[in-house]
Amino acid sequence: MSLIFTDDQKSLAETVRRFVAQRTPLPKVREVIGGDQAYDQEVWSRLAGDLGLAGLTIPEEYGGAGATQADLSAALRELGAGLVPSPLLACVLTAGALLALDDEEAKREVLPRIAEGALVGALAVSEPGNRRWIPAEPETTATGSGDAVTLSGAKVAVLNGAEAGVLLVQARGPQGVGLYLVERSAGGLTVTKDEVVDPTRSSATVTLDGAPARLVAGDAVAALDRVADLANLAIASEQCGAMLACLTMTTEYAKVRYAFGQPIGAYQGVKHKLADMYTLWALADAALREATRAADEEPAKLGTAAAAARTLSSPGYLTSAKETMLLHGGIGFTWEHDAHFFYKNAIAGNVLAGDADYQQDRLADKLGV
Amino acid sequence: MSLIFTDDQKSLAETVRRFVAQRTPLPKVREVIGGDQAYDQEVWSRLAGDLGLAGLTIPEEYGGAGATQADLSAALRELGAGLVPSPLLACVLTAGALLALDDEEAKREVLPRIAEGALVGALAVSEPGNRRWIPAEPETTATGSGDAVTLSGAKVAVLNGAEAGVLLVQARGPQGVGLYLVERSAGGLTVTKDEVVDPTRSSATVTLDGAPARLVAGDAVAALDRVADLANLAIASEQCGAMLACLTMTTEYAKVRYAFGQPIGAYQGVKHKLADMYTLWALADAALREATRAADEEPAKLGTAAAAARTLSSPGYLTSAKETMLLHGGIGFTWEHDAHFFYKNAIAGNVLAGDADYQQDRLADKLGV
Amino acid sequence: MTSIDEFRARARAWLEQHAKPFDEAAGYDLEGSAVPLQESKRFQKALWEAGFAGITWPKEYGGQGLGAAELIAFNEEAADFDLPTGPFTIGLGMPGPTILELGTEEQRKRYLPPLLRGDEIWCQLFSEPGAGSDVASLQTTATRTETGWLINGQKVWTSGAQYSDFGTIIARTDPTVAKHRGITMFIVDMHHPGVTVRPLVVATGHAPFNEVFFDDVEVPADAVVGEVGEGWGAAVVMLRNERVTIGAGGRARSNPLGFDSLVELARARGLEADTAVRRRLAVLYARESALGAYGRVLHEETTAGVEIGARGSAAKLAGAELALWAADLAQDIIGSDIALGGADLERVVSAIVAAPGGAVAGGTNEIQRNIVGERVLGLAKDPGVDRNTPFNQLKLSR
Amino acid sequence: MTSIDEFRARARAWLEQHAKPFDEAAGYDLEGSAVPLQESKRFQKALWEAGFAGITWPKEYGGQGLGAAELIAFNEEAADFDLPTGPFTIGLGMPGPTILELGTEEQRKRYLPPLLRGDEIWCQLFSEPGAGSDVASLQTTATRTETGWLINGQKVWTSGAQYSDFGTIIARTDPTVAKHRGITMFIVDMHHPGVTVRPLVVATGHAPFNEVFFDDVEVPADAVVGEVGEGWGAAVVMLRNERVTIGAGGRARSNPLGFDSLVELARARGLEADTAVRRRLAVLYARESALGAYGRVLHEETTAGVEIGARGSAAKLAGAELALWAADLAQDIIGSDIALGGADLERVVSAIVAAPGGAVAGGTNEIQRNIVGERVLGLAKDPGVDRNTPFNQLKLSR
Repeated sequence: MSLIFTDDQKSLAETVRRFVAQRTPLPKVREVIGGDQAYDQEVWSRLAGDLGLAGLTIPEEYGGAGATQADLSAALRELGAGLVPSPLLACVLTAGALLALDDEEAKREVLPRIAEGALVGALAVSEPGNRRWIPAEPETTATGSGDAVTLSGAKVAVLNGAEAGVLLVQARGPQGVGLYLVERSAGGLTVTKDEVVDPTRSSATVTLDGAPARLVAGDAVAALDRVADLANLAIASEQCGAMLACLTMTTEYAKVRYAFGQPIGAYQGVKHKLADMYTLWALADAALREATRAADEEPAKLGTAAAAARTLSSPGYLTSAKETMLLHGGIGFTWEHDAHFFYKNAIAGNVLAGDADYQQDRLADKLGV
Repeated sequence: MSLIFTDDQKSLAETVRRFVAQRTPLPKVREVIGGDQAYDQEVWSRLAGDLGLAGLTIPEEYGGAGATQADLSAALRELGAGLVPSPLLACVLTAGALLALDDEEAKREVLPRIAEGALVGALAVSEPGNRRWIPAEPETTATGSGDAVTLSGAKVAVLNGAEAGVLLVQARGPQGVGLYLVERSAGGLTVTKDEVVDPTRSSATVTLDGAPARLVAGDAVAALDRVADLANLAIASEQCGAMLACLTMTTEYAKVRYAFGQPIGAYQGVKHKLADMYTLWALADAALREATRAADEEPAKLGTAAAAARTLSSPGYLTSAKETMLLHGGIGFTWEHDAHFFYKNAIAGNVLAGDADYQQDRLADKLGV
Repeated sequence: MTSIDEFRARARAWLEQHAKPFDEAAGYDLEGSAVPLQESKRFQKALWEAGFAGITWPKEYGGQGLGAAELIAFNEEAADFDLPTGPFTIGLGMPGPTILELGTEEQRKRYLPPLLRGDEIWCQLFSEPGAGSDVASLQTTATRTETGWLINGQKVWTSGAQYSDFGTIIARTDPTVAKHRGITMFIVDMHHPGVTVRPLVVATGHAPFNEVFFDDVEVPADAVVGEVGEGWGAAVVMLRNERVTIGAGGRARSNPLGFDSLVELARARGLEADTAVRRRLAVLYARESALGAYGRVLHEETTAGVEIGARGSAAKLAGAELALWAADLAQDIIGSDIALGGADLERVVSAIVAAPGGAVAGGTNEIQRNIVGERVLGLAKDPGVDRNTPFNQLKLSR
Repeated sequence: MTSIDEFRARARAWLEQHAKPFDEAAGYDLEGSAVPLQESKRFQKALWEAGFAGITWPKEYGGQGLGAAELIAFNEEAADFDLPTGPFTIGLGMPGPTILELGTEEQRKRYLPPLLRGDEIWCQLFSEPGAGSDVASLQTTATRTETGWLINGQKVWTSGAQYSDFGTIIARTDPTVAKHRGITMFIVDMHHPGVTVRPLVVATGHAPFNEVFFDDVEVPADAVVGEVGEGWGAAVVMLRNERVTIGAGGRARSNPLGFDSLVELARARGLEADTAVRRRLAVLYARESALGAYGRVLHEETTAGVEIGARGSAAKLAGAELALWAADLAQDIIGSDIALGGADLERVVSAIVAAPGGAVAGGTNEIQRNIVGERVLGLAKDPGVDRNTPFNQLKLSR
């Protein structure tokens, strides 16, 4: 496999792009995020079911399509470019964690339902007052054993926590740190939707007060490390798509907006900023291609490559979205223009599943520096 | 007193500028630094004597002119703009340290000779393997007492150490950290001239092996804090002058150099970089004016204001010098062009008397952050 | 005691009695219109009655006929107070001085005293959606009628339009000449039925500005400010005032992206001892205080009779860049909670979202860099910019 | 085993026997001319005799007549060795392919075989002191004589001129037409007495380039490469090759400002546990590896038949910016010792001093940004740039 898209990947990307343009273009996204739902349920059903994105990288034996990370990345770029609200990222991380654990029963129970889009899974790891996305030593505790395990503690920034049917919760139990399945309907579980900067993503604060839970067998630390890699791949994919959308939007504007008798793109002040945006995108995009290639071909290199891609895509997108606002002038600052949605998405995306310090520290660790 | 130059300061600056243009223009500087002297002895005699710069801020009772820090700053800007090699900075710091101590005999002995340009003083504080400009706990030790004190240890990056007649050395003695006078001719003293990046400054490595010394009475810690402020003022002054020289040189070039039928300064790619250089200079310059004003009017604010000025001038100059090379294109990279001398001066100046981390930490301390 | 000192003491005493001390926490106004209008009008009237409105304006138009020294003294004292004069800022800073300089005797007599007395509020109507930085390419037209002019078009970014009584508007009166030469400035009655004001919602979700639509708005012949076809010169003077105002900025302490605010933010988040954060805060302090010092340098030079030219643009540019830089620092201090819009973070998050807008208001950074490059450094003008093409042959934005 | 695999195995075996393995520490060459010339010529001859020189060039001109796959295979194997072929890089990369494409049959027969065999060394002579980024505004002239042309002028930034036998030069043959149309390319004998080569000392104190002066240098009529007046087209092809070469960069490990080197530097200075330094090293790794991946993407697209157009300029730009960024990091790692030019720091300090020069070589960042903006993004060309003005009416640098 190579760094450039296969014909299948091109075709998948094209299908998703067409779906986004027809069913959930930005004016439609505005309506959705203006309402009280985190995402358009019908759009999600179609994405999950017809387009098969919810189970794309889930193995066939668990009801998925068994596709590659590069395939998923191709689809996520298009969703990122369209700022499409959906619980796909939350599902990818939850499924990825389960797949990295060794609990056949839990896999058979949860994965097929995620793959068909019938169940949203959410990963609950971050805790209040701890700046690390995944705490090394969570304060949330698991007590009891067997069928009588309960969790107590608090989790923050739980992506799609309010929409999830099942939560995968990191907690400290008698045998150390583990991952626990908690049903949304469990007693002692309180989920409060957060006020968020980026209206295209929904997150929640979760409190567990003796909530019944089930330990998922397997190495939780290794599974969460895998999840961090998958998060980097997925977020970098969305961000590369969104960066390209910002670049395209601003380039088009620079061709049709005139000042002093010239299209503004003729002025180096604008032209050079767009060239820098292009370069930021091109490098983040190349790093992402290398990361998905590693995921599918050289898993040992995935951690480093995915962290490197994310280390470029998040600040690169933030810069690009900011420049998109700046280069559009006053118009780019109006609510009516889409630029601010990208900017807010970039601000929130920059810290999603670990802020810049977290990512850089993790990359340095993986590099052995 | 205000932030803008008085008529006296304008006239002093004009005198120094004329002297530099006539006696030590850049082609002359090239000759000097190509030779084996750290500076042109005759130029220094004139600067120290005729122009009175060596004793400018030394009180009249010790043979100086008792002028203000703002006066000295006005003169130093011109020397910085001309990259004039001289031991003025070393003398200013040595005299400043002595003035902040309480040793009347030492002052009467050393200051008048510095003021008349007959003696170069050098401050020896930094030590090998310690990244702080002024170590909190020096490894250099002073033993004995009274007339029988000797120093042992090593000092690095001693500005004009090889040209100095007297060294003021920080060392740990029986009563704590003190400053000690060591004659250049003292036994046990070895001074080795450093190979340096910036040929306009001379520094030396100094080893002391039981070198006879004399403790200067007074609070060495307070005196060295004062010296750090004076260093920030002096270096920021030189750097603001040099930044302006870079800006002027590059602006002139952008007016006469043509590409694609236009002077290159007509292109925003060049114009906007020059505007940024202007802005960097304007802010560093304003911060410096505020710092000299504080030095002369509100000494309690000097530390913060001088550190703030230096925190802008050093990286601002480094950026300006680098842009000077870049905007001159290939020509700016030739030995024949002066740009690289400014760039090297900026590289070395950025860490002179404390690198960026040291300066920022010190500023944060003074701000109580 | 000099007369200035006396004036200052009198101002101080009056302010202490009538004005609220500056409240740092309340100082940041997300909507730009927090002060009730009637309170504002009452205060302006009281200010005028006490002799502190129009300090340097001539007495015959309601001013005090004093000098710049008195004005500076008053402003220095007033900086410690929170004056509810927001709605009058534009009228007193832009249309007022322009009418004073270019208006007819009738215009001055009619409009300046009610402005100083707090009876009438003004706005200025320059920007258009299709013009942006190239303000002179405006497309709003004023066509002659038998009794005056008929104005049609759209303006945007108009602060205070919703409560203004009058506005100064520039419109195209001759499309056959070069764009700068076919513009005329008018006084327009904002209560005319053809004027529609619509709030303009910005990225933060607030609406600090308006769009204003002109649909066959008649103005009389004597509404022209200055000469017909010479509106651009008047506009340039006004815009220069605007740039200085924006560049100068407010009190740093009321700025949620200022040094004091970010130090507090860092402390609240337990980062006061983080080496990297401390260093960046030190740099923030250095940049912020240098910007203040630069403003004082320009101020002192102006006072000393030195022409500061376009150097205010460097301050505007530096201020915009600093706000964007501080927004990055604030994000890093907040860390992952930046995604949450909780109440304790609302002010700073709003400021982060608004930072790009602030950089654009009053001229983009690119425009400021052009001004500094050309007017301060004397570099050649952008190639290909043709100032002599008749407006109706120019290429314009859609 | 395919024929490619066989070729690769044969290349590997030959290289292992004849070439030195790549030595990381010795890989950085401050002077750009460290290899003794005779050794270099001997090695090139051996390479040719073994069938590894001119792999894709036709057999009738001394090449091997093989395909791109063999060339890539050889280059991949060769990357592990330190081939002393530096003096031939330019000839094989620029003048050679151009003569192959545009030269006459006589020129190909005369010049290509000795180049491949290591008998003759070439340089290229494009840049001029007055031209810079605007290469086509060159002022070196070639005027017709009875038997050929007379060349006068000055070139600069010429690598290897001091030991070259021939050079390709572009000169102005018609100043009355637009600048791009009055240029012709010639083959010039560098041993002609009118040619003076002077080493060009750069900021680091080294002299990796030359200035070359042409004083009434006669070349015969058949020295023209391509057609008279069409030298610019030939030059553009050569410059594109140059940009790709520069953008691709050398082995990261031999770069004193590369990730591996700066990690070592940080360790040597006891900063391996410094949080800020570790984070910046992580970012350096990300940027450096992304640049490598971008090069591979472009390479794969080229192989797949996708036109990469001017995207190589983005790589050049990113590489230049990265080097400047890494130079800042290196300075901060070194701290106050950066002022000292001690032996252990010489390589890295030289690289820091040279970083701005590297950014300029092969086209400034501004030129690369223009190329990306116009040719990749399709933005309008700079206003006012007149490509049709006759050369002798153009404004030029002094």
